[in-house]
Amino acid sequence: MNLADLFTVAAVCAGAFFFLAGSVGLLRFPDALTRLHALTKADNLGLGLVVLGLLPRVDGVLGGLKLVVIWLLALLASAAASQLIARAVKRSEPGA
Amino acid sequence: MAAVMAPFVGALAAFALGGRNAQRVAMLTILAGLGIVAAAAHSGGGLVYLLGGWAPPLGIALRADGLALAMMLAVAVVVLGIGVYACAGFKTPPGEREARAPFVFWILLLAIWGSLNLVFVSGDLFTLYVALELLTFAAVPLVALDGSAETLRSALRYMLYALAGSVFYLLGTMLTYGVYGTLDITLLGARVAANPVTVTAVALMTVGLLAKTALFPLHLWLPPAHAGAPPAASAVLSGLVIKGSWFLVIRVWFDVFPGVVTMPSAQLLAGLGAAAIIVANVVALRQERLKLLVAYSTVAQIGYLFLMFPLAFDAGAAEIGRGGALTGGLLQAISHATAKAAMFMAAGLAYGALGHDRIAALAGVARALPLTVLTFALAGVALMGLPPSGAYVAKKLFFDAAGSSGQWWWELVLDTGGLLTASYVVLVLAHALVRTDAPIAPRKPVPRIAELAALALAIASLALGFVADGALGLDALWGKLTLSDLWSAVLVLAGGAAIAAAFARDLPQIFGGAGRFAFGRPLRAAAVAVGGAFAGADGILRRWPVASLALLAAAFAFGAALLAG
Amino acid sequence: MTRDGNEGPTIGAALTRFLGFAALWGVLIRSGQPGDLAVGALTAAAATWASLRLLPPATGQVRFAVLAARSPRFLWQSILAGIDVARRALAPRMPLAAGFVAYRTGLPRGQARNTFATITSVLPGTVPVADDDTGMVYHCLDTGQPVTAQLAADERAYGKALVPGRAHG
Amino acid sequence: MMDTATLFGLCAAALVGLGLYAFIVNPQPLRKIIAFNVIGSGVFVLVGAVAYRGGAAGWGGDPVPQALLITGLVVAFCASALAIALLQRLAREAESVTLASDAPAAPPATPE
Amino acid sequence: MAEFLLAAALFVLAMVALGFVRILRGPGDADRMMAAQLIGTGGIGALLLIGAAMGVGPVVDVALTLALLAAFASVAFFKAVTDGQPDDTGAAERE
Amino acid sequence: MSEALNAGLALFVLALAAWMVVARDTFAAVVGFVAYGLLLTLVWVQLHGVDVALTEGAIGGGLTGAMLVAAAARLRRTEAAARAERPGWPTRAAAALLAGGVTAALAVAVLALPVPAPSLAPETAANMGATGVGNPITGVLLAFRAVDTLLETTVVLLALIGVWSLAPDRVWGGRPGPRHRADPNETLAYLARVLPPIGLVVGVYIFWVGADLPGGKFQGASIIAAMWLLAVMAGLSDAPPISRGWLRLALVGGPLVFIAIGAAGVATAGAFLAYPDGLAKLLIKAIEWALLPSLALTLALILAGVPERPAR
Repeated sequence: MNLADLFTVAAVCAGAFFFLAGSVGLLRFPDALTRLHALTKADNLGLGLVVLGLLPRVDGVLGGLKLVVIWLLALLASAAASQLIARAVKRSEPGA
Repeated sequence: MAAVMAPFVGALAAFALGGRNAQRVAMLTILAGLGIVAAAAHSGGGLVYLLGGWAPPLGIALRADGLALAMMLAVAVVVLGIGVYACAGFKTPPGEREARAPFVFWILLLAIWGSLNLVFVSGDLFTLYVALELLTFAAVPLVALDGSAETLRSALRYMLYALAGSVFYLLGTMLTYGVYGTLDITLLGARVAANPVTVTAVALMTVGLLAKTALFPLHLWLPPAHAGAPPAASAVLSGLVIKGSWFLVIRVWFDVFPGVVTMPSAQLLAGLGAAAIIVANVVALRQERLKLLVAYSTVAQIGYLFLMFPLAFDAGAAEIGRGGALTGGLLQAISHATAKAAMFMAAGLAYGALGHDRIAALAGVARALPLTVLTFALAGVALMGLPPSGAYVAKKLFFDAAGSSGQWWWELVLDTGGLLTASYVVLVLAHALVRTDAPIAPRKPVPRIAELAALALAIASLALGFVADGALGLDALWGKLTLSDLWSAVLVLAGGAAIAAAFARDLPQIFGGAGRFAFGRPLRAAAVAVGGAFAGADGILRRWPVASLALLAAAFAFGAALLAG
Repeated sequence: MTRDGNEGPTIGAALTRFLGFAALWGVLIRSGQPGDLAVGALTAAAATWASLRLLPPATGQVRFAVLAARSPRFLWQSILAGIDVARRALAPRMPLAAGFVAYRTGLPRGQARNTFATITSVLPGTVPVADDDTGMVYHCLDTGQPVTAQLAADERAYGKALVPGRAHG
Repeated sequence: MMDTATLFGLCAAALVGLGLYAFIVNPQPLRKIIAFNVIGSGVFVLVGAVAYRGGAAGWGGDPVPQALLITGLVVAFCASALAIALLQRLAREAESVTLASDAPAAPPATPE
Repeated sequence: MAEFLLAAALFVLAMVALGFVRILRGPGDADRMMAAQLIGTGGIGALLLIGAAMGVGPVVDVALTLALLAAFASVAFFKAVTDGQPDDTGAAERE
Repeated sequence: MSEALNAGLALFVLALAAWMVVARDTFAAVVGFVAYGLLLTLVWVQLHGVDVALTEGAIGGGLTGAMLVAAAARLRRTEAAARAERPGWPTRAAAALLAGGVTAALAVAVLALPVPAPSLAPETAANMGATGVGNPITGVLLAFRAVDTLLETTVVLLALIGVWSLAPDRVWGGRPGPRHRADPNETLAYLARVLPPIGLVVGVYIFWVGADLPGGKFQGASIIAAMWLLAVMAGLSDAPPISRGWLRLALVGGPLVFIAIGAAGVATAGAFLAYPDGLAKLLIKAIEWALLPSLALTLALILAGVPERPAR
């Protein structure tokens, strides 16, 4: 196992940890809006770390950039979706 | 190939040009297509066309055998008849650039035609699946063309049930590929052997196709769908669309899995057909509305189309084979396509003139619309299987096959069916022939061209007997019709009248007396009760959960029957 | 990004966006074949056209160079956000004091504020839930934290990259 | 342990069964459309398993069934779209959208 | 290494499934929408890991497609929930 | 490890399917379906069908999901009436029995599939050279079984006509779907301004690489259609009236070009849909380029729905 592999293992493990944290948050947090935090923040970081971990394994800079593009797109989608869901919640239950 | 593509190109062109041009393009395409089909039929069967030059199993072959050519020719004629008939009803109103119903109708008519041609000639099971879906997608909007809640519901029921059918068919197809590594019909025909996977595949494909054909008891969607559509659309749906999946059953049984299907499974198939004939005919007799009556008549006639399967079994080889029975089935189908299209057209004309189609209130129609009533009568005669109709020749062929294989009970079913058919035809005619004091004033003028188109199709159905007689060299009609044939025809009509008098819901005046006289009240009451029970059973069978359970149960029944062979 | 002249913004923005889309194409296709490049140029042109229609340059611009310069801060904050959630989720007592916080922003409604909202939705403890003329409303995991100060700091940091324009009509 | 094709083949069989059950008992038409999609996906997964078994010539799967799958997916999508359009139109025209039975346009076909 | 990546993919999937149980049960529709969002992010992660493990480059394109369409269901949900609500600025015209 | 992953996937898929069956609430079932579509994408990758995965991701996860979510929300008011019609336990038991029987029969069939499995892969490989393309799926879809693809484009078009046919007569020729409005300065509009151009690039990319790598016109067209729909839902764009001539032409253009090239094959290569030697790749690309806009437009309009508003 060389250095790059070690890096991959470390980053992917860290990513997996945040997926775990996100899911635990979903399980434990009390209402929709707090769960939304768990979803957007922890899982996006998890995905980011997975991407980071896979960077040394792709061929060429462009291949790595492609992965980053995917992460950014997922980030944008997640950010937009979380805001939309939050607004939907806020509208249906203004007091929440 | 041209015969398949021409309607599609026409449909695309009609779509692009839109408006009034859609109709013009459609009629031009119909004429051109008829020419192409006729030329193909003239050059004879046995054509094989490799699409893209790729041979199966990798490529797809089109095969225009005799069966396919006969069906294509018949369909082209019916499409022409319906097209002429619909010219008046589906015309873009003056002053409008484009109207919804005509635009949709003409495009879908062409699409249905193209899909049917494809079903007839395609030699590849998956292409056939796509063709079937094309057919469904084109047929469903026709059902809901008038946009009322009830027709929308019928269309949705039809669509979902048909989708279940196609999924079953696809499942069987893909299992077949998993075993034999090809989807080509000819290659499969040479390779298949009876084993559990193949049996599962055949059962699934058969039942899926039966659901799309609406063979009893899988007919939940047909009566309201066919009765609710505009008349020209009903003619298309009833005369043509169901023949697509029916034809595919033939392909699957005769060409793909001839060595796998067994006698018990064929008996089961025909048994369902017999049940369809008995139940649906009685229920038809009980209808208050003419279009529903004709729709139930279609359910019954579908039953006829499946009687040939056990008769086609070669007793010696214990294998299904082409022969007289298959020819008879084909004739039966063509005869029904023409006659039923004509009947729906006639019913539609009566509806248009009266503003309703209640059978009990048809009095005076015969005087107001003599041609229409004549059409109905002729189509009825054709459906009953009286000489010289195509159905008569078909019946002869069935009787021969039944006689040689000792399956006398199918003769009984055929005769009973003829009697029952006669009963409602007579009933409707009796209502229509009743004189009224004041002549009926049609609500809107009945287009003469439409009447003629319907009449032409009805006559075609009758004349089919002569054509078939000549083409097959049966020599059953010319000069061979004896007094006893005439006598039996009279018997059928009289028997039909008696049955009508016993079972019908409303009797016209001329029957009122006869009914009381001939049977007496208790008998009539019993008959009405029996009829009511049939109708009730039909209502239960057509409930969604029951019908879908029946679909699965039928699949198991076929699986068992296939294994039992 | 050029800002001079009347057509300047449009042409400049078009050029920038075209280059951006072309770069995206390059990243995706990873090939220098002439055919691939030609299709890429065509696609980038089409995408630029769509982009200019949907997002007129007059409604605000994003200085990508500035944003790129802020990316370490952004990444670090994302990590903090993840750790923050993980800490709260995994802690036995689950320290939560969730609630809404109103935030008055100097960014006008429109593209600039949308971009800011999108960025902050990934930052620790905040999810924007509403946005109107009076300001923005955030939902926070812990209202005990100095959320408003934090957001103000973020606005100073990222705001330089966001050139406000007129609001969308 | 089971090989991939068998595992997903059995999974497909179960999906078809689950979908069929829902197709029969669920009265809401939208659920029937979903059920149709589940049955369909079961069939498709079965095809996928068949294709996987046929992997040869350096390919992980037999390309012919995979190509058929793409066609099948598109057809299934079209079917769902048409059915949903019908259903929404029906919901606008009628109070109830269930399909358990039809009430024919004029007097019912069943006995009084 | 491939084994490790696949194991990581399995772990991510398991985590997604764990979160799923909670949110599919609701109570609100918004919670359920989050389930779809969750599997979007988790699915992309798992796909990338699988692709890297199998060495199949084009799998990345699948992840790309998913990432692009990840917000789609949520958008449809937002539209459906807010359509016709009084406080929706310029509520969609209903027929 | 791969086996464990497969088993986990299969379990997850089955659990989701079961959820869709038992969920009381239709919306809950629909969300389950969206997730299910995404999960199937993983299944296809595990079954070595990356092309299929792309299609599933674009159509199953994207388009169908969005369509169902919207429909479920609109149909909410019909829920109660439908729930009242839930069949009694005998029906449910019979359904469970029969559906279980089908599963059992299929399971037996799956286990009884022959070894070695029949395959057309070698035959495809042997003939790929003649097509000039590198992706075997594209070779099958546009050369060996081109007629299927041609018919499929017709199916899509027919579905559109079917959707249109549901329009009320008075608005025939009008615009599909409701006029969507959204706050132009809100998140939805923001997403709809930023994402579609990116999606367009990605869609064309997926389409363009389809000749040699997984991808193709259906996948690309679905992505582009989804992006356009996003702009429509945010009120930034509107569906054109369906009576427009250019629209009709654009819709049938692709299939007509396909048929024309196919018909030219009769003269130049001796069969419908045959390509002359050496020109195969060029013609296949021409067909795909013609089909892409037609398909994208057709799919988008199918999703836009039934015409509801007069043309003005």
